[in-house]
Amino acid sequence: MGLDTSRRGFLKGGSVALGAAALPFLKFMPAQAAGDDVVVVVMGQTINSLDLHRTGTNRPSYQVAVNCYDRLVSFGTKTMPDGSLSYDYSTIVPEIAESWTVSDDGKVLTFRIKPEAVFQDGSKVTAQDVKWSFDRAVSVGGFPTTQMAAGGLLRPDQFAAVDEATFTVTLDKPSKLALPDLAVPVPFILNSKIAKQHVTDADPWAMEFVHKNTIGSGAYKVVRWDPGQQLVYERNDLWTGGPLPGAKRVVLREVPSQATRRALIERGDVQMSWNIPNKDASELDGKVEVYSTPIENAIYVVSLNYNFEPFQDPDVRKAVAYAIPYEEIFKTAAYGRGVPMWGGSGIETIDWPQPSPYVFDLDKAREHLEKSAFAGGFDVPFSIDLGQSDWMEPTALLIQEQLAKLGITSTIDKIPGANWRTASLVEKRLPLALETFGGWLNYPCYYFFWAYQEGHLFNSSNYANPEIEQLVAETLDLPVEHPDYAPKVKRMFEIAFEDLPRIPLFQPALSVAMNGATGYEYWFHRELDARKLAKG
Amino acid sequence: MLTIKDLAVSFRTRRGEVNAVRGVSFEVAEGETLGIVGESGSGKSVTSYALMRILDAGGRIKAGEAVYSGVDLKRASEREMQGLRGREISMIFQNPRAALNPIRKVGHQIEDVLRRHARADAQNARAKAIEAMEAVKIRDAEARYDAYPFELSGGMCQRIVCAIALACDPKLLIMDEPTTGLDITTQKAVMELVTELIRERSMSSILITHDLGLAAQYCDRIVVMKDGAIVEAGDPVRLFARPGHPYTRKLVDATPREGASIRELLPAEVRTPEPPRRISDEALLSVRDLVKTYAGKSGPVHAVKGVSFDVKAGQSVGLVGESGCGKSTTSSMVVRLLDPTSGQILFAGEDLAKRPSAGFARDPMRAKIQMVFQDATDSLNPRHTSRQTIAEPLRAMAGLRGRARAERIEELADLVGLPRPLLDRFPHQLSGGQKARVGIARAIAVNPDFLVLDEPTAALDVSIQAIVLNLLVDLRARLGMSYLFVSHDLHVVRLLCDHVVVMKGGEIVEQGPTEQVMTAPADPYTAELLEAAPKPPARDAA
Amino acid sequence: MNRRLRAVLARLAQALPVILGVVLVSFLLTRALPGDPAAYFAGDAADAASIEETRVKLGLDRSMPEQFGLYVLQLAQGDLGQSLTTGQPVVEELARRLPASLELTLVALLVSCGIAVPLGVLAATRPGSWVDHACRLLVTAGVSLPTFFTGVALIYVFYYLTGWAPSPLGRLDFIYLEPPSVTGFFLIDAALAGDAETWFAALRQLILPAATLALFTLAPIARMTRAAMLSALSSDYIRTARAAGLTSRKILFGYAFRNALLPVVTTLGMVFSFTLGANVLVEKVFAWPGIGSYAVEALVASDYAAVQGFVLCMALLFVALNLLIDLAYSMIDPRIGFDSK
Amino acid sequence: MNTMTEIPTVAEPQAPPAKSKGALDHVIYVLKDNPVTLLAFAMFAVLMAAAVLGPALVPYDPLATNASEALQPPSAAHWFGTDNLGRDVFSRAIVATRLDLLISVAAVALSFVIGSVLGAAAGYWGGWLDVALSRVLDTIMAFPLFVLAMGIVAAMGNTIENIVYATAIINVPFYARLVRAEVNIRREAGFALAAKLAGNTDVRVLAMHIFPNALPPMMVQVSLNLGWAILNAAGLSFIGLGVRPPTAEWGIMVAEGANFIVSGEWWLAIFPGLCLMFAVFTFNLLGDGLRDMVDPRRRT
Repeated sequence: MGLDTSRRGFLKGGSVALGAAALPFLKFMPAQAAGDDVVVVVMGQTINSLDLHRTGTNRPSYQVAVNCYDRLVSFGTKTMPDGSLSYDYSTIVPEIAESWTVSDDGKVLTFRIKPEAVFQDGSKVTAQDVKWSFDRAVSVGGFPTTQMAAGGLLRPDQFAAVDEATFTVTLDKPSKLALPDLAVPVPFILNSKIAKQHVTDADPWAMEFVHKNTIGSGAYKVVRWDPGQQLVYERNDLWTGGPLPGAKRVVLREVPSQATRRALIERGDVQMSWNIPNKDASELDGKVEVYSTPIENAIYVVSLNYNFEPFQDPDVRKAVAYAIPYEEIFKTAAYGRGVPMWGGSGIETIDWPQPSPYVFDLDKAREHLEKSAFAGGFDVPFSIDLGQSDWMEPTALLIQEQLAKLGITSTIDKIPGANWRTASLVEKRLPLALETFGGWLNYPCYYFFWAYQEGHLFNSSNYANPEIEQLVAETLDLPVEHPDYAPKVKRMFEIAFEDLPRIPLFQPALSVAMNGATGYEYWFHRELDARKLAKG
Repeated sequence: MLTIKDLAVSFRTRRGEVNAVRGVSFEVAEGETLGIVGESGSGKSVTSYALMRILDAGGRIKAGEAVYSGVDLKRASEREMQGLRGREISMIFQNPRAALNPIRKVGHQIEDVLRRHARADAQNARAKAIEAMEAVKIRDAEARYDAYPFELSGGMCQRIVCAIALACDPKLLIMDEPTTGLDITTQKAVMELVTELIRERSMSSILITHDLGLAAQYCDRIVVMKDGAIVEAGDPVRLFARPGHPYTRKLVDATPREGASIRELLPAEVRTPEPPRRISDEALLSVRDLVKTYAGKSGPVHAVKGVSFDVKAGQSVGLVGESGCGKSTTSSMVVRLLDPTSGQILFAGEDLAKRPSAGFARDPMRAKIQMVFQDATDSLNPRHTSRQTIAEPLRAMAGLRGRARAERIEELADLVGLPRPLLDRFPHQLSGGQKARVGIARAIAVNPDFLVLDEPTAALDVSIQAIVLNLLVDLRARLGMSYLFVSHDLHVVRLLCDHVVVMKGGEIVEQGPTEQVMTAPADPYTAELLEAAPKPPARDAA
Repeated sequence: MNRRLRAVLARLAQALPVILGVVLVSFLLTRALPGDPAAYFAGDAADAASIEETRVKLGLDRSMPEQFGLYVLQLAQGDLGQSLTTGQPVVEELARRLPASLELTLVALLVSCGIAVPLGVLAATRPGSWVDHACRLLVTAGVSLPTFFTGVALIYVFYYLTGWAPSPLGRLDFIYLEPPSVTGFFLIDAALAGDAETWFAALRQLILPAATLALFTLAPIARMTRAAMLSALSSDYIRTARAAGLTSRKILFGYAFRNALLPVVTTLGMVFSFTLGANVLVEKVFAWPGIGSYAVEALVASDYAAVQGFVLCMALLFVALNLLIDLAYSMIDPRIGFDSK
Repeated sequence: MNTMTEIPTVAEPQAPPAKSKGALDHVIYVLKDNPVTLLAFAMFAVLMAAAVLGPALVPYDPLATNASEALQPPSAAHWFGTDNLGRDVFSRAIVATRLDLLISVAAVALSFVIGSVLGAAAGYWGGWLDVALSRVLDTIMAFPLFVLAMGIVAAMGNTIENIVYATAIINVPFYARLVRAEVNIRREAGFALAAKLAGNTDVRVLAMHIFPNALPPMMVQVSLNLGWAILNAAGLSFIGLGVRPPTAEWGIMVAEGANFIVSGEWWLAIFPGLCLMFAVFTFNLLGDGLRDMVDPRRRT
């Protein structure tokens, strides 16, 4: 491994309090020495790459891009009603860029790079680095390229390094999504000088090297990575993207067993447990710090597949919507963490998600089913993701039970991870399934773009409605302040609630438990941002 | 030297207490050899284990006394007993190969004893062990020291067992069936060696055996045991000449010996004249140049190297030899369980060697040639009752069903003298003699012309052997069968057979009429075999 | 010695078809796994085109025989491919994780033998007594519980409630540093480095998972020890030894036990390979970075290279283990010539 | 038959009436003979009762949820408490008996049959058949068995049948090897040769004479495997490849309940765990008794 994993190197970056002379004899870090500036975080998932751009990099690994790299800009921070921190979608703040301007036609964005900005090796961050990094993001294919495209960033020729400190992005058409899309983890800036040393013909973007090494200017560098076990961040004291983190080192341990994670945080042996189950969140609340933040632009839904004959009947869909015991699901699957998405009293705002008009009412459900061509009920497989069974299984069971009362017999089918995406999103062949999608960019139109447009990835119901297609196309690039925006979006909501390809259940919450550390910040990408973490 | 008084031994089993020895008393004087004779289950071995205090788990001395040179063997602590065993009293066992630790060098096993009794220390143990081996006439003891039991012959193993027993110069040697499991010539060599050593060292000894003849030959005094008690004691000549107890008499009668006819093995009360039979001049079976070669690890193994002999209709032919001589392989080929490598098996004019053994089960000739197996226990399916066992050939070859079969089974049971109620018992619920009868009934069920008897009495007590042999004689006459009698025991062969074939190393060394071979053996090997058999003293004409 | 070497080679040659079979079956099995790895690894927001791109990149667009051929070719060069879930070369990953699994399994078996063998001997010397029955009930109870359940229960009691055990965080608490890697076995490496603290720390981490596994493996070992000891103790040569006045100790351990070792060694081998495979669950509970947890993750993600690599690695271990058992056999029992099998 | 000599019968017990030696008497005898076996069979009877009558006996519908009663500790109303959906753990644990027994019995029966046929053929005829089978078995054994089972279930889908198949496949080598060895040592046994002499074909000798005698040692393996099959299914459930919810099955209940232990809801895992343990324990103890029952030599 290219990382500096030698014991001495690890220690050198470690406890400053200890004299270097003592170090070779030190076989372990005494609790006190380890205590003050080391924050230990546990999570259930695995980090499989240090490079977000790589094919196959999983979601938990995105945090490396956040913590070890900078982007041009970032979102601001706001304090939530409960006192916790959250990113602020409404403000864009500098990260590696000092300032930026948007041309009058909205097509050219010009960034000035902070003169003091340096990479972790001390070299200056230049526009060429940015250009190389952006080229990389749009060229490697897969998720990073797709995400870049969402902001209208499609080709290398759109990016230009004017001089060492000036960088421009030229859009094909103005879009409100462009600037926010530069603040997501994907367009992170690599040290192109180092990267280029590792470029080969077969590997023009130094994927192999970046996969195992962090070469950014971010708040941390990875000093140790044992895949499947742990990742150790160490503070980069040269960081210019924001105030230096309080924690000198952040140790991220992967602990697959949920019960073990809970025991660890409860006993205070770790300072943070990432993405804890709702049940633990509700029970640990009070014993340790628990932050449950409703995930923006995300809903847990029941997806009814339009390719499945009974669900082509609107009355059947409504019957299902009325047969869902929302309250119970929210209680037993979400343990009250999150925001209810049922029993809405009408579409007043353009907030998304917002409650649907449906409630649990078996009589109404029966009425609707009677009206349909499937009054006698039918059989349908009910698919859930094995990896998300903590909430999906109880939810599915509760729905199954009520559907049975209508004569709709469902069998629950747990699908393992590899197959889940294929079956639900790619092949879109699951007649009845639980689904979850959250848009990174917090606009309703963005959500509809992914989840309601024909053929799009998260439209697992094969839903197709020309009016929706039209409305999404019109609103996607429209600024929110535009007078046409609100009516069009409301109309989308109306159609969505009437057609019901996705029946909203609740808005999930991301829960994190802290015991002896501070500085948790919620991000739309739902991964750990360690840049404000401190012990205490 | 050793005094046993009213010794009683019992075993705790799941079905309650079993009294194996009930009140046995005897003495062994210094320099004396005492024989304890009895059939299986008579308690003779248990008695010796009891006085060594090495009874199996659950066994205990219930009552009585055992005193050895002033030491109360019953009350001595286990520690004291351990000091006594091997040093004062030693023991040698039957089946010498099993009696040695299979994974320890024999030299080390001797050393263990020497060092246990402080006859040697780490430095001189090897030398002393080799000395002990030399004492039991092991040649090249140096080399044998490093051998494992499986690398040695049975006789050699018994010598090692002797070396272990005698290494510490005990005063009393107990021999528990020391010759069982050995070939007849080896038996003799071992017995000679042991008696010589006993004499040299003027030890006392106890010889435990089922063979009255053997005991008579080597012992000064004999006690006869039955059902855990002594029925008679006395000096061998007297016992043979005038057995006092009916049981002793029965044993003496049943012991095959020179000059006695087969009927004379039976108690006088039940003796009947031997039925007459007719021996035809024509050969029923002609074996010609029969060869069996196996592919071994290091080259081919020649088990049978071209044997030829005839069996005439109505004749009984004995096939005699020691283990490994090829007699069993020959008989297996004759009964068509094994395909010969070459040669002919002419039966009633047809060459059966041409018909592969694999399909012979369906051959009409199958019913003509049957076999009685050596080990009655092994040859009866443990899951089948006697009735089911006898029914098998009737079902498969005679095609009998229902009533007809049931009747035939009972008829056969009567024929072999098996009480009908025993037909519904499983083999383990039958005695050895009864099992032998079931095996015979099965073999004769389909009226075969030719019966191969593969040591049918080898596992039986002598009294039972006498009965079974006589049964075979009766059946032969009654059913007009020819026998091929495979045995290692010339004396038994003599009783039953008209003609003897002696095999050694896969070849026939001698064959001819029984009387001729027995009285004037042409081959030295035959003579050696005859010589090796124990010679019991004469029985007084009753 | 030369003969022995030849025998070892012959044994290895015999194992070749097994290895080939494992390679083929594992290949077919992974391809039969549901799901489209291309879709899985193309990422969350991938569209059809990028999935296709991923597919080509992973070589999954080729025909099955072609894929198999490539796989075998790679294997021949010692390349097990790259795991997609962890993004590491499978060889490296296995090399790092195997010692963890082996260390856990070996320590567990050591503990298990330390308890089960004496129990078995004890039971065999007193068959039918209350000691015998108690042993039987105890070991049967141990094997009657699923390991993941035992594991969680042990964590709950010894870590969560009493705090006696260290946090179940893999092989070393994070405040300790891995000893310099020589064998990959922390206990050995730490000992080599003369580092007592790390050694104890590694041991402390091992106690609970090893106990969990040990509890599960007590039964077969104890059963076999008991049976083998019973049959050895009832052998003729034991009577000879007793009649020769050897001490009970010598008879029990020098004679009976050594003979009873044979079947026990066989059982141990079977238990070892079984346990190594069944580690999966324990590793998951204790966040143990072994190959078992690796395999489970890989299987769920249809990570072909990782699953195949894991299976192959286990098969090679199995072959090596059998060879080792045979060697042990021929060492214990002179009757079994090494080449006679 | 005046020449016949009576075998002395002094030392032998008189033959009891023939017809009374039925199989039932033998079973009763074996039970009486060994208290542990009696206990095991009593426990087995309890299991069977739960399997057969369970659904009729339980106080609650094992599938009915009741969110207002979720996660209740054991009480008079809910003996084993309730789970996170308010389902009665006692009812679920009892109802699960049938499925768990079904899975293990079916899997073991399947591997028993396949393993026996393969092993018996290889052991009896030997030769290339034996060599080929040995290699195939070695190949299966060379797989980490639990992972193989996982792979099979993952590949074929997690239905009860597939769990049964997977469990059966990984057990086949054990039976095949055992039967092979048992048949091999009896191939040349006297009674097998005698059966051939009695005009039985090889197949019949194998099936009717040799194989039945291999049964007693196999019974021990069967009973051990029955327990092991349940554990295996439970392990699969723990990974998430078990039976489908909401079906009640001990393994799933323990696996899911294990996550609740740390939060203090111990009853979710403990009670199904105890049921599981009870069943496996029963099967493990049953072995010796079963062996005695199929072993005629144990008949008196």
